[in-house]
Parts: sequence; C-alpha cells; structure tokens
Amino acid sequence: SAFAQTRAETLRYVTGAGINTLDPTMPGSTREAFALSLSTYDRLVSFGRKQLNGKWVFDLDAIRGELAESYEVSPDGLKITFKLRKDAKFHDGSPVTAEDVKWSLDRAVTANSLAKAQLLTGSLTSPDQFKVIDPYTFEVTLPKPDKLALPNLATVYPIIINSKLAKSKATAEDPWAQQWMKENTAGSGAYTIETFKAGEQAIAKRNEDWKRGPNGQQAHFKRIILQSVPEAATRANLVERGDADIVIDLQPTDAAALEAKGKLKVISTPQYNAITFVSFNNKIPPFDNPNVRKAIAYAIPYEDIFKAALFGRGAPLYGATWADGKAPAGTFPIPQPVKLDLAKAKEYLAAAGMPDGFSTTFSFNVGQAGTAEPMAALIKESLGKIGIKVEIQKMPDAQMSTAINEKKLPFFTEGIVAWLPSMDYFYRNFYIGAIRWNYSSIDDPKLTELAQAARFEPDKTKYEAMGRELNTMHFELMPQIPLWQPSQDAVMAPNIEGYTYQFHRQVDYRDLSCK
Amino acid sequence: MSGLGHTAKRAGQRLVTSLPALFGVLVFTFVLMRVLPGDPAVFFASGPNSSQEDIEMIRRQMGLDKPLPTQLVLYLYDIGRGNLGRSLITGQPVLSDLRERLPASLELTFAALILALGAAIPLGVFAALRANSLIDHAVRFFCSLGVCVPTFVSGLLLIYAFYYLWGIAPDPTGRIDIFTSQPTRVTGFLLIDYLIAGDLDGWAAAFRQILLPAITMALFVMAPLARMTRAAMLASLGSDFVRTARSIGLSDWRVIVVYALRNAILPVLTITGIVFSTMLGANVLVEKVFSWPGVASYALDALLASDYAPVQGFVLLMASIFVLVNLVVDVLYGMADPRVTVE
Amino acid sequence: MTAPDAPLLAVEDLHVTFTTRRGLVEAVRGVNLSVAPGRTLGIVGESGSGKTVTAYAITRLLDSSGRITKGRIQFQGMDLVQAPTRTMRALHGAAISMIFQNPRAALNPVRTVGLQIADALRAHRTMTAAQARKRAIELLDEVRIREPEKRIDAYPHELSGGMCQRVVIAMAIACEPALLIADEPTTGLDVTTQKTVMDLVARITAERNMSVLLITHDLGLAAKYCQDIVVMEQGHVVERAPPLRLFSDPQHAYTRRLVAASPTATSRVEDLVPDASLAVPLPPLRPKTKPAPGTAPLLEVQNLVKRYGETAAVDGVSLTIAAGESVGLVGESGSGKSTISRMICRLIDPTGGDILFDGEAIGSIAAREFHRSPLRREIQIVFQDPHESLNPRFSAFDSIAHPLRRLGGLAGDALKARVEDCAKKVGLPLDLLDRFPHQLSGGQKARVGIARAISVGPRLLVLDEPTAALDVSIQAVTLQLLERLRREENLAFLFVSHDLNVVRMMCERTIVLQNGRIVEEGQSRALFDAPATDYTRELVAAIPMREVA
Amino acid sequence: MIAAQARHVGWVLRSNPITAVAAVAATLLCFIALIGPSIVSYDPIASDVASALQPPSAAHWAGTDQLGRDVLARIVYAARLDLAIAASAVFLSFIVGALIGSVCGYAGGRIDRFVGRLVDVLMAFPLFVLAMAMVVALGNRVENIVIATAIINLPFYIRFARAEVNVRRDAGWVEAARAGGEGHLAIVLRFLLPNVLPAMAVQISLNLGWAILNAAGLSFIGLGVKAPTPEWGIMVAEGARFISTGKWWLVAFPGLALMLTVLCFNLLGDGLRDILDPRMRT
Ligand SMILES: Nc1ncnc2c1ncn2[C@@H]1O[C@H](COP(=O)(O)OP(=O)(O)OP(=O)(O)O)[C@@H](O)[C@H]1O
Ligand SMILES: Nc1ncnc2c1ncn2[C@@H]1O[C@H](COP(=O)(O)OP(=O)(O)OP(=O)(O)O)[C@@H](O)[C@H]1O
Ligand SMILES: [Mg+2]
Ligand SMILES: [Mg+2]
Repeated sequence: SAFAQTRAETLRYVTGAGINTLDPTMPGSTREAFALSLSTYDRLVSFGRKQLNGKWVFDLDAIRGELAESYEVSPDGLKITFKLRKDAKFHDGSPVTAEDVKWSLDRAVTANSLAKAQLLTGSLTSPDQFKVIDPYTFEVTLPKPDKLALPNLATVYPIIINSKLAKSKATAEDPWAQQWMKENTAGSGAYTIETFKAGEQAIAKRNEDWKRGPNGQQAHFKRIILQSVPEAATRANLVERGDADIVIDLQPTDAAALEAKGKLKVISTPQYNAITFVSFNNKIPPFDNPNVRKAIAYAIPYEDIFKAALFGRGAPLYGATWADGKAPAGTFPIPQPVKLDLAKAKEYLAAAGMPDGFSTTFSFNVGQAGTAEPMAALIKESLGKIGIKVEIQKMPDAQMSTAINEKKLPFFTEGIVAWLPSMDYFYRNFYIGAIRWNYSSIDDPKLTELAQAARFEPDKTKYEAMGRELNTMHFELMPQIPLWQPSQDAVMAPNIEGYTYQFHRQVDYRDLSCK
Repeated sequence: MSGLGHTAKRAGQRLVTSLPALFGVLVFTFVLMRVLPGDPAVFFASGPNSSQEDIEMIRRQMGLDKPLPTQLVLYLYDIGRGNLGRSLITGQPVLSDLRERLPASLELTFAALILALGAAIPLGVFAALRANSLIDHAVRFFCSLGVCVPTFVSGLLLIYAFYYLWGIAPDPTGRIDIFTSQPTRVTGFLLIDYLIAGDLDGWAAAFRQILLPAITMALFVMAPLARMTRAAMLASLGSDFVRTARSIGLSDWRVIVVYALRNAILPVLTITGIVFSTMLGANVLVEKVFSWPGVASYALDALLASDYAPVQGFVLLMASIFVLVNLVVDVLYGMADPRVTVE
Repeated sequence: MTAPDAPLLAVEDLHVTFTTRRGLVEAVRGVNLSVAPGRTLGIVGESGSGKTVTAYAITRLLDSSGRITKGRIQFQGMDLVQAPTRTMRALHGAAISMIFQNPRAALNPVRTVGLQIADALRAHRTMTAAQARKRAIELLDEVRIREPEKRIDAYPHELSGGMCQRVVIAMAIACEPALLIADEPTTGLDVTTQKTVMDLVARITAERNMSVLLITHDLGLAAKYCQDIVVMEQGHVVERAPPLRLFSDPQHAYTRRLVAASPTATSRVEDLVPDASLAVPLPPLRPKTKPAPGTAPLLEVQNLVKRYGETAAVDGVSLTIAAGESVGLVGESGSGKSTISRMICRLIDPTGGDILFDGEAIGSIAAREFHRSPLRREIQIVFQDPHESLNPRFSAFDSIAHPLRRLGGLAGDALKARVEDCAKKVGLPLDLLDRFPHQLSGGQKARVGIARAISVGPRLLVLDEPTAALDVSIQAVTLQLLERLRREENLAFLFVSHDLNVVRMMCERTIVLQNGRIVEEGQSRALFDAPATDYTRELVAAIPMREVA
Repeated sequence: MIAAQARHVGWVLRSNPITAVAAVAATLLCFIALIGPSIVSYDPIASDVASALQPPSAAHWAGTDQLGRDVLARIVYAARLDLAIAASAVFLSFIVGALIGSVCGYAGGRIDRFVGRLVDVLMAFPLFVLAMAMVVALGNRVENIVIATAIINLPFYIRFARAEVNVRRDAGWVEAARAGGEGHLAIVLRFLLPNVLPAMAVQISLNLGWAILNAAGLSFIGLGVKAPTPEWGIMVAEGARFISTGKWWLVAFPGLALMLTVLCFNLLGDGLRDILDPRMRT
C-alpha cells in the first residue's frame, strides 16, 4: 500500500528536546536543531569517519570537501584555498558560488550568533579574511597558522547560505536575515523542510539534486520525520515497537534492556569528545586546598556510581595506574590514577587540617537527574564516611548555569563537550580564565602558559610532551575529577545501516540507509 | 429580551471587575520570574565558547540590563500592544507559540472534561438514587481511586498497557499520527477541523490519539464531579419540590431528570468551572507524558530555562481563560437558574 | 362502585415505622379516620404527633426509611397499602393531591409555574403543550391570580408566598382529584394572606365537591374550616368531633390541654394551662405606680428611621416604654418590627432619630461599639427563632453563662450559681445545662434563650416573636414564664409578634405598624375591640377565631 | 457527652463501612509513620550497588532500587515525611486561610473586597505552575514544597471560610453574642471559627491527599524533595520510568503506598462530613 511504501522510505527519529530553529547559529539552538541543519545546509568541508573498536565515529583528522571540491593549505599555513563544486545548487536551483560562501562566512563572524564565538577558536574573526577569487574559487587568510581553522569550517555553524535569497529577506535592523532564517532555510543540503513546528516536529524531504553522499549518492531516505517525545521511556517504547526507526538519548536502563532483548540494533559509542566531571570551585574554601580535593578524589565510589548510574555504559576515566606519577599519554582525557580508597582520603583530609571533615553542598541540574541523582546519593554516602557532610542540591538548568557562571557552586557535577577535541582545546577552554566553562575556576599561570603554547605547536612530538605535562599537572592540581565518558547509545531498527557517532552527538541523517 | 440583556450586563460587569485580578497576575508573574535565580542570558549563551560579552549581549537584547521598574513598564507597554515577547527556546514570538499550542491544550481539556462529565453525572445520579447502598459505596470508591493515582503514573501505565503491551492505542506522540495528513486549520481543534474538512478517517485517527490522555485526565477529575453531583442530587431529591412532583403523579424519569437533576446541575456547573481551570494548569504532567504539544508543557520548559516571556505569556493566558471560564459558568448559571438574574 | 354514603377515604389501624439510627420509631400507631365525599376533615395535634406522617402514608410518599407496617387505607374501593407503584402514580394528582407547608419550596425554582402546572396536567391527560398552557391559565385564573397570562411564565421566586401557594393549589386541583390533602398550607404566610388562601381552598373544594384533609396545629383554623376534627397525640387519634363540640366539651385529657393552651380573643395568660403539672400560679400583677412626674420613661424612641438604600424599613417611629410595662408591636410581615427591635437593642445603627434609655441617648453610640457600653446589660433581647439564636457549639450552660462572663464579670462558682439560678427561674431542668442545642427541644431552647437574656438582669427585654416557632402548648408555657418574670422582676417588654391573640394577652399597650410607620397605638383591649384604621381592622379580622361557647 | 460523641462516631463508621476501613487504614498509616522506621531492617539510604534492581524476594520484600536500597524500607521511612509534608502544608494553609477568610467574611466591606481581589489573583494563576515557579524560586527544600503547596491551597480555604462565616455572621447566635457584650475579634475566633471548622475538616482531609499528589507531581518534573531522602513521589516518579523495562516493583510498591494513602484520606473526607454534620446527629 501507499502508506507502507512511504513508511519504508521514511526515517522517523524521536528526540527528547525539540528543534527550535532552522538556523543553527541562533543563540539557544538545541542539539536537535544542529542535527537538522546538517541535512538542510552544506558546509565547505566536513569530517570523515573512521572505525573505533568496530564502530563508526567521526574523524577529526580526515577533512573532506563538501561544497568544496578540493582545498589547499598554503605551505606557510596562512592561506586556505577552496575550489567549489560546479554542480552544487541551492534548493531554489541557483548555483552555489564563492559570493554566497563569502556572504555566509561574513555572516558567521559578524552577526550576533553562536558562530562568532566558535569560529574564533579557529582564528576566524573578520570578513577581511574571506576573499572571492572567482565564482568557484574562495580563499581564507589566517593571521597565524591554526590547526583548528579548517576543522572549524566543518562544524555546525559555518553553513553556506543562498545569499541572494537571504539578502532579499534582510532588513535594516536585521542585515543578516536572522529572523527569517529561524523559520526558513536557504541552503543547498540533502533535505528541504516540508513542515516545521518549533519544539514539536519537523518533516524534511529529500533534495533529489543533492548527490554529495558517500560515492556521490543521494541521501537514502525520501523523508525524515523528527519528533520530540519528552518521556525517555516512551522513546524506548516507540523504537521497540517499530514506530520509530532510530533513537538516541535513552536512559541507560532502557538502552541496556533493549540491548538485552536483542531485537534491535544497539550501537554504543563512548562520547569520546565529552567528559563528565565532579568539579570543585578551587577558589571557595575548603576546596582551595588541593589536599581536600584529593581527599574527595579518593573518596568517590567510582565503580558503584558507574554501575548504578550508568549501568556500565561508557568509558571510565578512573582506576588507571600511572607508573611514576606521570601521565602516560598526552591526549585528553586520559584515565586518572584514582580509585576509592577511604584510608588515603582520610590522610589527605588530615593533611588539609580537617581530619573531622566539613559540610558542603553538591549540586547537579535537573536535566541530568537520571544519572546525577544516584551519583549524588552515592557520593553523599561515601563522603559521609570520611566526615564530609554533603547536602544535595538539584537545580533547574538555567539556575545551574547561572550559579556556575557566577562561580557560586562549591561542589557539583557537570559535563563538557568539545566539537574539536584536541588536547590544547580542552585545556584552553575549560581550565583557563574567568569564564563560565572553567568550572573549577583554576588559575594556574604555568598551566595557562603551557596550554596557550600548545595551540600553535606544529610539532607532533613536542605537542605530545606538552600534553603529558599538562595531564600530569592536572592530576597534581586535581582542579576537578574526570569520571567517565558517557556512552552514546543509538538504538535502531535492525535494518538501519551506516550510523556514525558525530561530534555534535546527534544522528547525521545523511549517513543512514536501510537494507 | 430583558433576560438576555441582564446576562450581557452581568457578563460585562464580571469582565470589568476581573481586570484588576488580571493585572495583579501580570505584575506578580513578572516579579516572580525576576526573582528566579536563573539568568536566561547565561543559559542561552551556552555555546562552548560563549564569553561574558555574549551573555551581556543577550541580556541587552532581552532588556535585562534595565532597572526592574523600567522593565515592567516596557513589558506592560508591549502587552498593551499585543506583544508578549519572544521565546528564547523556540525563537518564536510567544503569541504565535501560544496560538499554535493553545488549541491542543484546550482540545485535550475539553475532551477530558466531556469524558469526566459523561461518566461522573450518571454515576453521581445513580449513587444518589441508591444512597448508602453498596452501589453508592462502589461509585465512591471507584471515583476516589481515580484521584489518588498521580496523572503521570496513570498515563504511563495506560501507555504501557494499551500501546506497548497490546498495541491497541496509537503511539503516544502528540495529537495526530504523523503519517495522517493534517486538516486545514480552521479552529485549531483537530476533531472539529477534520469534521469541517469531511475527513472521517482523519477524525478517527485524531480521536484515537486523544483518547488515552483524555482518559488519564478525566480519571483525575471525575471524583469531585461525581461527588458534587451526588450531593446535589441528594439535596434536590430530598427537597419539597421533588415531593410535589411525585405528588402530582409525574413519572420517575421526569421527576429525576426534569425536577431533581435540573436543579442539581447548578452546583455541578460551578464545580465544573473550577475543575476546568485546575485542569488547564495541571495538565502539564499529562502533556509531558503523552508528548502533547500543549501550552502547559511549553510553559514548564520555559520555566526550567528561566525563559521569561513564555512563562509570563502562559500565565496571562491561563488567567484570562480562568476569567473567561468563570464568565461562561456565570452566564450558564444565569441561564440555568432564573433566580440569579434578579438582584 | 362505592355506596353514596360510604367514606371516600377510610384509614384503619394505620401503623408507620421509621428505621433510624436509634432503631425503629413508630410514628403512627393505629390511626383510624375517614373522610366522606365533599367533607373537610381537620387533623390537629402538637408537633410530632404524626399528622404529616399519616398524610404521607396515605399518599405513599413516605421517606424511604418509613414503612407502613400495619393497617389499611381504603380509597375509592381499593387498599392503597397494597397498591402497586403504577397505580399510586396514576392516583397522584388525579385522585389524591397534596398541598405542602412551604409553598415556595414546594415549587421547582428553575421551572416556570406554567410549565409546572402543565406537568401536573399532562401527567394524567393527553394534551398538547398549547392546550396544557391554555388550561394552566384558566387554573391560575380560578385560584384568583391576577393577569394569569403574564404570571404563567413567571418563576416561583418572582411570586409572593401567597401567590406560590395558590399556584400549588392550582397544581393540586388541576386534574380534579377527589381528595385534597393540605398539610399546614398556611404556615409561613402572614395572617392576611393566610385567610385569603384558606378561603380559596374552601371555595374551590366546595365548588368541586372535593374532600379535604386539613392538617394544622392551629385550632382556630381547624375550627373555622372543618366539619370534623380529629386530634392526634403521639401517633394515636385520641378524639374525633365536630369543632363546636370539641371546644366546648373536650373529652380526652390531651384535647383539653390543647384547647386550654390556645389563646383566644378573651383568654388571659393565667388561663393557659398547657400542663397541669407545670401550672404554677402566677404572682399577682404589680400595682401600677404612676412614674414620678419629670422622670424620663425607661425607653424613649424619637422619630426613628432606618433606610436600606432608597426604601425606608422604619420611617419615623416614636414610642416610649415605662419601667415594668409591656408594649406590643404588631404588623404584617416586613412592616419593620424586627428592624425596630434590633435598633433598640443596639445591634444595628439607625439612619436617623434618637433612642433614649433612662434619659441617656444611646442611639448615637455605634452598634459596633455598644458592647463596651455599661448599658449593654440593661437591654437584652430574646430572638425569634430559639434554635437559630443558640451557638451550636455551646452547651446550654455556656450560652447562658456567656453574657454573664462578658458583662457580669462572673467566673467559677459564682457563675455556676447564677446560671443555675437563671435556669431555675425559666423552669429549665438543671440536668439539661450540659446539652447542646441540637439535643434540646424547641421549648427548652426557647427557655435557654430567655435565661440568657435575663441572666445579666436587664431592665428592658426585647422579645422578637419569641414563640413563633413553638407549638401551642409550649407557647403557653413560655408566655406564662415571661409574664411571671415581668411581674417578679419588674422587667419592661417590647413584645413583637404577628399573633394578635398573644399580643392582646401579653401587652398592656399595642403599637400597629405598617410599612415602617405607626398607624395606630393604644391600650391593647381597646385597640383590638375597636380598631380605628382599616389596616388594623383587616389584621384583626384575619385572626382565625373560634367561637367559644 | 463524650460517650454520645463516641456513639455517634461508631454509628457513622458502622453505617459506612468504607469510612470505617479508611479510618483503620489512616490509623495504621500514622502508626507506621511513627514506629515504622524502628521495625524495618534496612537503612533506607545505605546503598548496596552489588544487589541493585533485584525483584522482590525473601530478603527484600519489595525489591531493591537502582542503588540497591531496600524499597520497603524506603517506603516505610517515606511515610513519615510524606505525611508530614501533607499535614504541615494543609495545616498552614488552613490556619492562615481560615483566619483571613473568616475575618473577611465577618468584616465585609473594604477589607473583604481587597482580600477578595488578592484571592482572585491567586485563583487566576494556573496553580500547579505557580507551585512549580515557587519551588524553582525558593529552591526544592522540603519547607519550600510545603509552602508552595500551602499557598496554592490558600485561596480555597479563604473562600470557604469567608463564605461559611458570611452566612453565619448575621445568625441569631452571633447577634446574641453581641448582645452579650462580645467584641468582634472574639466573635470571629470563639464563635464563628469553631463553627466553620467541621465543614472545613472535610476539605482538609481531601487536601491532605492532594498535597501528597502535588509533591509527587513536582518530583516527576524534577522539583521534588532532594535525593536521597526517601519520598513516595520521587520513588514513583523514578520508578515510573522503569515500567517498560519490567522493573515493576520500583513503581508498584511506592505507588501503592501513595495511592492507598491518598485514597484513605479521600474516603475519610466523606466519613468526616457525616461525623461532623450536625444534621446527621440525634
Ligand atoms: N423520616 C423520618 N425518620 C424518622 N422519624 C420520622 C421521620 N419522619 C417523621 N418522623 C417522626 O415521626 C413523628 C411524627 O412526625 P410528623 O412529621 O408526622 O409530625 P407532625 O404531627 O406533622 O408535626 P409538626 O406539627 O411539627 O409538623 C415524629 O416523632 C418524627 O420525629
Ligand atoms: N439588611 C437589610 N437590607 C435591606 N433591607 C432590609 C434589611 N433588613 C430588613 N430589610 C427590609 O426592611 C423591611 C422591614 O423588615 P423587618 O425584618 O423589620 O420586618 P418584620 O416586620 O420583622 O417582618 P417579619 O414579620 O416577616 O419578621 C422589609 O421590607 C425588609 O425587606
Ligand atoms: Mg408536619
Ligand atoms: Mg421579623
């Protein structure tokens, strides 16, 4: 029947949060909005993929052209030249030209949006850096060679926009057509939007002209239905009953149960660009004392938390042994040589001059309650054994971000993600300066200096050595305690193929096909 | 006629007297939202590299950098022009979000109310006719059972049984099966729009979809309705005019319906108004469980994200609906009870 | 089928039992009575004697907890006790109909009276709505409702009590039943309306040759409208006789008591002997001492006005009461009697005029503040409804003690002694002091109310219809009690009542009120014997009087 | 007097078996809340991850939860907290509401209109959302949940008390009290309030159940009592998410406890009305 036919060619994808904008650069866009934008817009380049432990994950080091047929980095590393595909067309049929690319990247570094702050990390800050050579050649100039410049262009934000169309929708107050683009697309991507209800659902239709998939293919599914289903348990039910084709963001229990039933395909990948921490504010007593931080590091029941809260789904970052107290590798993150050892914890506490412990609060946010709540309970219980009294505080997400930003929380759990997970990127963004993302508020001149230096270090071995030193310092200072990299569980119908774990931790629909 | 004029006048008066309350709600919500410890700017400037400047920029955009009284005046001015602000979560004007989602909430609430009344009134009447019998106790017990299960539990259980285990119900993902085409929007109420479009299959699909959430909510409010019906029926069955009706030889049916129930319906009407307003506020849990794209779940998300404008808009909307519902109840009451119009 | 002289209704040995929490209550225990075609039978008896239950048993409209346990009810040749529900439904309205006590409550408040009459018609006759409406208009006309075409679309609340009662009568006679049962059809109506309604019933039933069963506790009423009267006591019929004989020569002790307790135009308080055991001789009347000239009367009210919005409930009333004097205040319902008494008691503020107590102006003290005034204890009030005036959460003792605590400053043993003293004075058995209002009878509650009012030793007692809710025998006791107090303690009374017989008996002077104005004033006897105004004449004429042989 | 009272209560319970059962259940519940913690053999907070998520067994009658805690022990401990939350929330709104309401009902006039307006404002709020906002604003501590629940109940008590007092303020016995020299405040406190209490008692018992549900609803959206404190609402809310993975005991047992408690209060409400209704008395 017609219905069965359409159903087979349709991908139904359910998520917890909704898609709130069609323009991924809008402040507040959800991850789901990012994922959709990957299918509606093309970028100049994109990441390749590689297999890791038998699972496909994105590959930061293999950057391939998307709208660019090819690219070339000048030997001094200051110029990147892109040759654009001649066959690429926007959804309205007009060709994609270097003018469009220029307007789009100008918009990314100029307009008030999320893109600006991101592209900054790749030394892309000004329209002056972007130059149209000819209709199909485009050049980017960098002030300094930057490893992250090219990868940045493969992230979610630098979308290539149909500049004629967008400009026609621009107004004096809104020169970059940001209002219009929230609800409309002006891209060249694999899908066009059929219907879009913010926060609820979106239906996308295949762009038949788009042939930039692997081996020059179209996207596999004719339609994609994206729906928000807030209840995680219901999402699990939907995929189990075959009403949804693929689901991520399940509760660990549901993922484990579905895996155990064996009817569906479950692909679990550690989110290797994400880390869950227990953090201290290093400026708030008693956490300004490294011995207190270490005492807690040895008093956390890692194994229990990992089992009870995560059902063992993820990659632990504890329980390593470091030969001579030095970090064995220069990547970030690496497993730390900590484990539950109350005796040692008490020693550190005594060394900190607080043998009888103290009282503090441990915070986490409501959105994370599924794993953070059991974690908090176990930490409270375990710290209680060395005399530290913990009160648990559960905060709505906005409150938690505010409190973190104002550096008011002494002790809490949070997670971080880096789209471009290189060692120096982590250290620079999460351990330096008075910014929100420096959860621990650490301010160590040596660490800062080293991390900044690593950014522009071209030599692989030296870079690795710097990484080892930073990792060792991290353990010595113990500004916060990495716990694990949570697992991303993608549960899908058995006939779905091609799932790849992406840097944005969402499903890229263009990857998928079905047998 | 003068009765109608009277009713209109009363309605007008009601409306005017409820304006201060609406204003109070407006100001109270405004202040309450600013008291919340969350800063929306921080929350929304959540790109991994957002700086303090980004936060400041968003604050400026939202006007949060101005002193509170100025913000309030600006807000009131905006409201006066019919502008409820813009939601940061959805990026849409709050007014259009609410317009989009309100029919879903109302449709669900109405459906639940109709179900609840349809069950509660006959049960209440029956219980009153057999007061203190086993049937009476059974009705009481059954209705109380409904109120004592949290809606999210009964909702999840219904989904588990009817969708997951038995596959009878459609998937609990909103108002309409995603593969069914939507009717053209006239009223926003799917059940009505399908009828207007003459699409009976679509209507059936929408009906199947609304059934479980409506039952979940109806179970929760049946008890007060049935209880009130029973009490009112008992009172009116024991009253003199019912005895008069019996003494002139009317049939039982006429005595019960035309005389007793017709009078008992008055207090039921009042409680129905109250129940309706509480349902509108309390259906946030049901909306969450059934992925129902209504206003309450929208407001909840906004609340947790400290997204001021949607919460304020939602509360104002609910308050207006409350006023409106009261008005309707009042007018209905006036029509049902001729004694009201004198005064 | 029935023989011409056979009774229409014959009740034989009727027993009715109610199942209650306390077990079975036998409300009617062997009632025998019969009504001949076209005759009117009155049932009298004190409250609770089983009159209403008998009527309900006849019509089979008993509460679900009541059951006819024994006896036969012969009506038109069938036994109603055995009749199936269908038969009874066919009889209701068509052969037997009823008029109930409270006319307003007896009508469905949300249905127009026309429709309700039509309901009655169409329950038994096949007719179209239009025909029923036409007939309803005719019926309204028959019960003398003016402009029936207009009134037919009225709701009960738009009609006065008397009109409502006429509508109920119209409903009852709509299908021309053979038997009309009227259960206290005029209580709650004022005297003038009472008379019109009763005259109407009498006329209509006579015209149609209907039999009537008239239930009342008002002997005067029964005497005036009935050919035969049965007297009930505690579920039994104790006597049956035509009115003249019943009054002149009561056979049964209970009947004698009943007759004696009913005040007549000529009876004196001393004559009311409700219960021989309670009859304590009254102290003699104090000799009237002329107040020393120049001294102010106890109470002087000058030009008192009370407005509610536009309308004046009380409009320029002046009166005086001397110490120890008893002044009656009469007038139709709504004429302002209660308003005056409450103003004098300083419970509400007058709009204008002055109230002087013992020469001291108290009208200007706000009612809100008057509880602080030392004169508070001098003016006390006994409320109309003894039940409603007692705090349901206070025992009788607490109720009496309350003003003593507040105004008398008594406590402990002194308080107890004083309360018991008051209780004794009003004849309240001391063991009742622990009881709560719902555990006391109406008469007992009335006594608590009086005890409370006199406990602080006032000099002026305002009595707002103190016996309106009581039946005759209890009324008699209460009146005697009041009279004794007046004579013993030299209390002054302002006695409000609509029962002219009582006022004539209790008061030396009477003031007649209409629409908030005094229309006539004078010595009671003179005033009633020779009313000067039409209004008073009408009031007096409306009193159902029984001839005393 | 007391004997008569007892007889009356006995009669109501006999004639209404459901109330009797509910009364017994309520007593049992209070009993459990009082002494329960000393008879269960597990610590409700101590985790034992090794034996997490076990179905009911001889050792753990109601199974264990995600952290290996004994569900039964948690349910029993939670009884105290839940009853305390319900009781204090309802008590608070009742005391405040009854006082404000009866003063307004008695005084009438400007105060009455003013408070009436305020109540209108409160009533016009979507109440559950108000509760959520208050918990968000004040933090999700037990006191704040109590306060939020109390505040959203407040308008009902105020209106109720106001209406009840209003119909009684011109009653004969109130005038009698004034004639007896009683001041206004004393009339409200000593005469009117005691008389409106019974009617409000019904409301109280209904609200008790409702307060527990309210707390549970707040838990479901993540605004409930803090972990690891055992509380039924949280247990149900967490357990509900395990329904489809077959871990039924996590929701079933606390759900049953919650349900029976609320049910018992609801049924008690009707019985209470019968017990306190003076018209039902001899
Ligand atoms: N439904 C009932 N249940 C129990 N007892 C009842 C019921 N109805 C009446 N009784 C009792 O039956 C007795 C007779 O009552 P009835 O109403 O016939 O008195 P009555 O003579 O009409 O009095 P009144 O003049 O006050 O109307 C009373 O003792 C009353 O308490
Ligand atoms: N609080 C009030 N507000 C408005 N009108 C009132 C009020 N109290 C009394 N009235 C009006 O004042 C008039 C006199 O009332 P009042 O109660 O004094 O009459 P009454 O002579 O005692 O009548 P009844 O015999 O029925 O008791 C009536 O028309 C009544 O409607
Ligand atoms: Mg009677
Ligand atoms: Mg009066």
